[in-house]
Amino acid sequence: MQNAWLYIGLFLIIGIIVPVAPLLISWLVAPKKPNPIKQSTYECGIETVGDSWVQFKAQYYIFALVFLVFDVETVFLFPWALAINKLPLYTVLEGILFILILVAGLVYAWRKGMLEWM
Amino acid sequence: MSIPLSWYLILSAALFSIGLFGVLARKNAIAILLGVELMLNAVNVNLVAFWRYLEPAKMAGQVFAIIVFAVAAAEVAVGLALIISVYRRRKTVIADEIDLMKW
Amino acid sequence: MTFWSDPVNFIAAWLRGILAGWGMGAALANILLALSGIIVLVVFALVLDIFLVWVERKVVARFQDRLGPNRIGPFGIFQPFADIIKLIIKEDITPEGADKVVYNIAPVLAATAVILLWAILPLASTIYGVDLNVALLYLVATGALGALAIIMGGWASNNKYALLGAFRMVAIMVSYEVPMVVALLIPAVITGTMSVKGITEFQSGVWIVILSPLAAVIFIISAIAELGRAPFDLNEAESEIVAGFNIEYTGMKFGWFYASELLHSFTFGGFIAVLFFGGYNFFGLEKYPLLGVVIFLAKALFFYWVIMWVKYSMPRIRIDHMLAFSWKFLTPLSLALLIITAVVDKFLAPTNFYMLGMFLTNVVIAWLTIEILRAYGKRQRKAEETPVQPVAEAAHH
Amino acid sequence: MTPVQIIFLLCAALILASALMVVTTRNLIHAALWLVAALFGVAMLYAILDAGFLAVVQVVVYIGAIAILFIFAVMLTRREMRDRGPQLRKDWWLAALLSLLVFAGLAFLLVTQPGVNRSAAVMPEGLDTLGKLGAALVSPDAYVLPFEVASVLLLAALIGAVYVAASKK
Repeated sequence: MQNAWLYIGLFLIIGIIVPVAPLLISWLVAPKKPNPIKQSTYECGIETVGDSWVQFKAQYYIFALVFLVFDVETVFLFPWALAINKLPLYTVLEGILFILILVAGLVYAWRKGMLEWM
Repeated sequence: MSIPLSWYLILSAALFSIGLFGVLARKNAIAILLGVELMLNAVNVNLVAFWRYLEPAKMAGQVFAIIVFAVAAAEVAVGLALIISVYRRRKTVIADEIDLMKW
Repeated sequence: MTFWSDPVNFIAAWLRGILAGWGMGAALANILLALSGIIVLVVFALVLDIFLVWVERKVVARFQDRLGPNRIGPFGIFQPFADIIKLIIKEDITPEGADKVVYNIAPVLAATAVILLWAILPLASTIYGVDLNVALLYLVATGALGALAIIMGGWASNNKYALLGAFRMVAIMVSYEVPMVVALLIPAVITGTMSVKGITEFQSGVWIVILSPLAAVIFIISAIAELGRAPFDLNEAESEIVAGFNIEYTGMKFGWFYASELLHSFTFGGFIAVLFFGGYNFFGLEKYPLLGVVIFLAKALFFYWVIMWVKYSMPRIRIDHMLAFSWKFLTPLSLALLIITAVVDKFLAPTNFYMLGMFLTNVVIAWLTIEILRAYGKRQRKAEETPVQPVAEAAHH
Repeated sequence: MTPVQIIFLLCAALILASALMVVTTRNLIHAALWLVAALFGVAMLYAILDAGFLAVVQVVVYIGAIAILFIFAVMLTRREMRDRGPQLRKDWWLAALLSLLVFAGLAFLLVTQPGVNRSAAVMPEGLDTLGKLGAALVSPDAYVLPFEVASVLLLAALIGAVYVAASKK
C-alpha cells in the first residue's frame, strides 16, 4: 500500500519536473524584449475596455453547489459498490435508499427551477 | 512506520490553532469559512492517525473521517450560500457589518 | 520469468543485479529502478503526445477535405518537432496585471494532472505503473487538479474572456463529473474492485461494454465533456470568448495547455478502452505483454479517433443545453442505471444468465429512456404548434 | 531520521506554511489556493498513514469541489471587496494570543498523556481496508445509521443552500 503511494509520489515529482524543463529551456533561449504595448492584455486584439472583473452569473455557483453534494455522495458509494457483492441483499437496498434520498435533492433543485440557465 | 503518534497529534493541534486564528481574526466571512475548513482537517488528521495507530482492523476512524467530509461539504454549501445571499442584499461580506440580527 | 512473458521485471531484475554488483542497498536500488521506470513511462507518453499533434492535424485535415501538414518529413510527420522548436524559442509574454506566480504554475499543473494519469494505466498484463486499489477515484482526483489548473490560468491572466472561459470550463467539468463518476461506479459494482488492473483482468472473459453498454456510452459522453472538446468546447468558443482560458498564454506555456489537452484526450481514450473494452485483452493475444501494449495502444487510438470524429462533426452546443443535458438527462439516467445494475448484479451474479440479464437490462433501460424522450418531444412539439389553445382544451389531451 | 520521518516533516512544513498563508494573505483567491496546498499536504499525510482511499477522497472533495466553490464565491462577492484595507480585524493580536494558548494547552495535554509516543499498530497481513470500509458502512451492527444520516444531511444542505441561494430580494 505504502509502496504504491511512494510510486505515485515519485511520479508526481517527475510529472512536475518534465513540464518545467521545457519552460526553463525556453526561458534561457527565448528573446526577452518587453515593452508596454507587448505586455498589455491581449484580450481580443483591440484595446481592452473596462475592468477585467466582470460580474458573474450566480448560476455557476448553484451548479457548483449541487455538484459538491453529489461529489460527496459518490465518495460514500464507492466503498458500497465494492462491498455489495460480498454482503446480503439488504445492503444493496441501503445504498439505493442513500441514492434516492439524494435524488430527492436533485428533484427539489429541478422543481425550484435552479437547474435552468437564466 | 517510524513516526511516533505524537507528531501527528502536535501537527493537528497546530493546524487547529491556525484555523482558529483565521476564524477569530479574519474580517471576511469567506475567509472565516476557510479557517473552519482548516480546523475540520485538523480533526480528520487526528481521526485517521488514531485509526492507524490504535486499531487498523476496525474502520471507525476512517468512517468518521468520511462523515467529517460530508459535514464539511454541507457546511461549505450552506455557509457560502448564506454569504452570497447576504452579499446580494447588503453588498458586504465583512462579518462585523452583518449585524442585523445582533439584538 | 523470461523477457517475453514479463519484460519489465526481467529488465528490472537484470539492472538490480548490476546495481547490487556496485554495492548499492536494496531499498535505494528499488527507488532508482522505479524512478527510471517512471521516466521511461513519462517520456513514452510525451513522445506519443508529439505524435498525437501530427495525428490530430492530419485527421482534422481529412475531415475538412484538406491535406494537413505535408512539408517536413514523410507525410509531414516531423511537423510537431518544428512546432515545438518554434514554441520554445518564442518570446514568453506575461501580460500586465497578471498574477505572475499563479499564471506560471497553471500550465505546469495542467500538464502534471494529465501525466499523473499514466501512473495507473495498465499497458499490458505485466507492464503498468502501479496497481492502485483506488484507481477509479484517482482518475477523478486528477480531473480535479486539471479543473484547478484551468481556473488558475483563467483567473491569473487578468482578462475577462480568459476568466469567462475558465468559468465555463469549470461549469462543464462540474456538471459532467457526476454522470462520469456514476458510470465509473458501474464497473466497480460489476467487478467488485476499484483497481483498473483488476477491472482489466476481469474483462479477459467478457468486456464490460457487453454487460453495461449504457454505462460505456455515458462514460464516453461525459469524458468528452470533461476534456472540453467539441461539442462541449464552450471553454474556447472562438466566436464568443476569443480562445478561452489560455488567451494570454504564449510560447511553451500555451504549448503545455495544448499538449495536455491532446494527451488528456488520448489517455481518456485509453481509459475507455481499459474500463469498458477489455484494455489489453484481445482473444488471448495478451499473453505476450509487448503485443498487449500494441493492442492497448490501438484501442486507445481508436477511441481517441472517436473523440476527434465527434469533435469535427458536431456543432458547439449552447451552455443551457449543455447543463440541462447533464443535470436533467445524464445524471438521472446514470443514477437509475446504477440502482438497477446493483440489484440485477446482486440477483444474477451466481447464475448463468448474468451476461444476458445485464445486457437485456441495459437494452430495456435504453428503450424506456428513448420512449420517455419521444413522449416528451411530442408534448413539446404540440405545445409549440398550438400556442394559443385555451387551457380547458389542453387539459383534455 | 528515517526517510519516512523526513517525508512527514516536509508534509508538515507544507501544511503549516500553507495554513498560515491561508489565514494571513490579503488576496482571498490566494488564500483559497493556499488552502488547496494545505489540503494537498493533508492528503499526502493520509497516504503515509496507509489511508489511500481518504487521500484521493481528500483531493476529489476538497480540491475538486470545495476549493472550486470557494473560488466561485470569492469571485461572486468580489466587486466591493477589492482588497481595501487590512483583512484582519483590529484586535487580531488577541486572536493570535488565544490560538497560541489553545495550541500550548493541547500540546501540554498531549505530552503529558501516557502512550502518546507509541508507534503504529501492525497492519494485519492482507487487510482489505476498502472492502472493510464498505462493509462497515452498510452493516447494521456498524455504521449504517451514520451512512444514511449523512445522506439526509447532504439532502438538507442541498435544499437549504438552494433555497437560500434562490431567494430573491
